[in-house]
Amino acid sequence: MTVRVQKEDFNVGDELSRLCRDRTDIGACVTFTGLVRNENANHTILDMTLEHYPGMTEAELERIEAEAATRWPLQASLIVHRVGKLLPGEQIVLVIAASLHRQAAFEAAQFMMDFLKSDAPLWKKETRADGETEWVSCRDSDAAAKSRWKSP
Amino acid sequence: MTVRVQKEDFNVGDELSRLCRDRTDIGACVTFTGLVRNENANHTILDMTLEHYPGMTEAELERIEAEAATRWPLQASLIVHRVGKLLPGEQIVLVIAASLHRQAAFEAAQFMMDFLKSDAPLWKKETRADGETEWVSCRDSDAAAKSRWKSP
Amino acid sequence: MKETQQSALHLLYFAWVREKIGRAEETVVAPHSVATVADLIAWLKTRGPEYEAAFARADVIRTAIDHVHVKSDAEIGAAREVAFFPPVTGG
Amino acid sequence: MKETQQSALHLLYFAWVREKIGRAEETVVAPHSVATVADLIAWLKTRGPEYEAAFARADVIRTAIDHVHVKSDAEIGAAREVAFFPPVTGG
Repeated sequence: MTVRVQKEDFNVGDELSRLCRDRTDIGACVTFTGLVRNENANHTILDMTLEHYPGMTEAELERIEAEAATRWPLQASLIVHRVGKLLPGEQIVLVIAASLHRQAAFEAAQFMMDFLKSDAPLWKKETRADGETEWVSCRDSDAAAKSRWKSP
Repeated sequence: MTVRVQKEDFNVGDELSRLCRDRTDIGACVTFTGLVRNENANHTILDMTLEHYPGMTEAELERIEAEAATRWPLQASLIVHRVGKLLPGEQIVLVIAASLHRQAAFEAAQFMMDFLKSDAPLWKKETRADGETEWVSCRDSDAAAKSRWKSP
Repeated sequence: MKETQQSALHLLYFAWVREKIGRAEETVVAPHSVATVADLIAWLKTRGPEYEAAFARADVIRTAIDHVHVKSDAEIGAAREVAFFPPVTGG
Repeated sequence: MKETQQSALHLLYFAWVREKIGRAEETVVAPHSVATVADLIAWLKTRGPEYEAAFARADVIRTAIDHVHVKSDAEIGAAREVAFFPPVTGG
């Protein structure tokens, strides 16, 4: 049960080893990594800057992780989100969920990502190939993704 | 698009880097790792031996991976399954799915695991704490997990 | 608008709300008549064209009181920090 | 049971099917009357108590012809390799 907001890159293998390696009580471990693509909504992206709300972002991520742990029996979990300027190909976010069985691990990881996308105070501003900078619009599909998780 | 059946352990971070690192066309990467637990159906497990059908196991994994690629736009995918004797805490299986968006990556990874569990010719025999060896029974929930993926 | 106690409030702005207002934070003393988030926004819009621009589409603005998401009818009460920002787009 | 051409068939057994029969593989020449997987299982069961034990619950046995899963009514036809095994439990 850890959350981190950081400028530095993360290493998925290292984080996964730290959480799951040699543990004999974990049957299934799911990782989700989000990456900066060089294209968004038909625009070529040169870079992306992530802004956050220090204090609240961490609090929201902790709330989301804790909520996941009440819904699924999680042996371990992690949320890492980067902030600052990122280039295409760079890693943005990492979510890990470990449980006894695969269904719980998959669902918990998806739940954390869906809620992070809707609730964690983070904003993306992209620099396009024409030099324009633009705040990324939220996607309707993210609200829909969150709404499928009914209260338990 | 790769499948491997091997005795050797794998490193999730290395595999993930090889597939996704510095690629600017991938937005979401999901990994699933299955581990040997020290307990199954209320028995303490000392070790587990994975038997497979050389040739057919690889063919089935390739078929499953190809089927996933017809259902979701996958930028990269991987299935690795270990065989031979494994101890609690050791890694058994790795599935990776990379796509533009998270929903596709999550669904493709789950799809590959559900079909692997139902169709790939692999069998587990466990050694229990009392010295008994027992072939693991298939779980009804695995058939149910597969059946939720209707034909496209 | 109900009467409430007048006290200093720390305001934070993020993303394009911050850019439109031209500052990241400020401390204000709102009039007694400001009881809810909606009241606070209405009052802020009287403070200049930059606030009017930032809150022109008040329905899309999200608000947090002391790090907790709230709706526009939430009471400000004894809040110390109120933040305004667009819909989030992380992940 | 339809008449089919008689030819050598490579049989493979896995997991507890292998253990009950006591061997991992063998080559057999089935009689002309053996046309389908079900026919082949019925004929194998006549070959000794170890086969009877392995195929006692024929409904749980899975079959693959030349690396492809098939049902018990599948024709053996020109198959080169037929494998029998329990429900799979990998992953």
